[in-house]
Amino acid sequence: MNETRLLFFGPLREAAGGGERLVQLPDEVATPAGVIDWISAGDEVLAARLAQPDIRIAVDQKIVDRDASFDGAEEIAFLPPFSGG
Amino acid sequence: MNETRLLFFGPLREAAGGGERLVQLPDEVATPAGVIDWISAGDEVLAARLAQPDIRIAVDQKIVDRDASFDGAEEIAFLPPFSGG
Amino acid sequence: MTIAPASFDPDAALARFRRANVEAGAIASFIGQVRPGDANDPTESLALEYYPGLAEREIENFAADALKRWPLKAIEIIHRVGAMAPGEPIVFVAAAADHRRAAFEAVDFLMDYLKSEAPFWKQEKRASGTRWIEPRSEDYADIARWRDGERERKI
Amino acid sequence: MTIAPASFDPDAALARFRRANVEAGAIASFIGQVRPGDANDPTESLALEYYPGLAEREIENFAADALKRWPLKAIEIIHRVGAMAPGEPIVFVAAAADHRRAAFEAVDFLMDYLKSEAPFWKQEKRASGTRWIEPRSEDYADIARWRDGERERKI
Repeated sequence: MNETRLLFFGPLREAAGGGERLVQLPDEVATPAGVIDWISAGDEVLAARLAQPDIRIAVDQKIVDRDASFDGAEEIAFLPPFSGG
Repeated sequence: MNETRLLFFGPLREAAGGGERLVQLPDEVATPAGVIDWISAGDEVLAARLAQPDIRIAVDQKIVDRDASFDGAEEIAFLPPFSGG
Repeated sequence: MTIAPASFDPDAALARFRRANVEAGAIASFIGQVRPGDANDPTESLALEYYPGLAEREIENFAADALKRWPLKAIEIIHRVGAMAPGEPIVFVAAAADHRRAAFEAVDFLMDYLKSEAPFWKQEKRASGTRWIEPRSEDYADIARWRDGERERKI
Repeated sequence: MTIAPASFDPDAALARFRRANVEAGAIASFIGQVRPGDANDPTESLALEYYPGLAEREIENFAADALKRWPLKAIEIIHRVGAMAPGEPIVFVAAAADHRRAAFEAVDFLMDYLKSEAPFWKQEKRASGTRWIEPRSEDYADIARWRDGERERKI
């Protein structure tokens, strides 16, 4: 089974207790929404933070909808509102 | 009687046959419109050119209306449409 | 397009861009710098983090979009990441075109996208503490201008 | 504000302006350069004449107007006069502010005014002959923006 790298940027890194996690996602976890439920089980603070609609999610470096299913993912990134420039 | 310097800029310089004229204006010539009539008497090309509404006129370095009367002027400038920048 | 991990010189960047674009009648540019903060709570440093890979690709996407929207000769974008002191340049954007309106609007557009559509995050360190910078409501209003067609004036 | 009778270096001007405004978060600038003309009728030179005294005063007036309209830290304007070759800089305008919208709009405004409200006249010399440049209809449309309140968005 393949490992997936979860990335948490900016203020989300603090909420997640670190910028990176290597996980083995169960087969039935195949959408960003599913990943959020799975990783924030038992962590209400992280659950609340990731539920905010202004958090964007990138699967393998492509920003996708929360309900977009994927078939294996090497990297899933959780992106709080951007503040570049 | 004081002399008045008339200045013609840009394409008007060619229409006026030179950029500068020193003249003694008659007392009754006391508005830009009057100056235009006076200097373009007998010169239909210059008259037509100066009659165009996009020509601005500055009396002593202040842009004024054609009917604004002045009481003596050291310098009257005829300014075709600007093209700076 | 460059992500700069260390301090860069925006004046030299403009000089290079201008030498490469002497045939352009109009060169518009923008430099963003780290603000000093409040007099009674000055900014000590700004940390800029980004998502490598995605950031470059998003910037290239909206640079390509700008090249389609306006008749431009060239675009340059340099975005700093890492720790910066007040006064240090954060971002440099330049656009070259035949006429000024295209150059102005392209730089304006690119800055709006860099502010709220590229994966960068700013964290400010002040004497009073550390905080993540959130986009301002103006940033969302700015970027909305390019969607509703308001700026689609003929150039 | 400077009227430059000989070639000037806009990159150095920006560097100076930036050093004088390290506390500004946003620096927008514009450089206008002599265009090359048509490939089959290239521009040989551009002669820029102006009305000394009135030009400086008009520019100072609309620079003061810009300082009233936007929360700016500084403005710089350099306008070349005399004979220029293609590629040479004609005009440099920069504005420094806390936030980018004020800086962008001020530079845009100042360029519109320099184009059609300051007593400068451009004469282009090409192989095919010499002609005075007239303002384009876009230039009148551009300057009208600042009168009708369209741009009076809160910044």
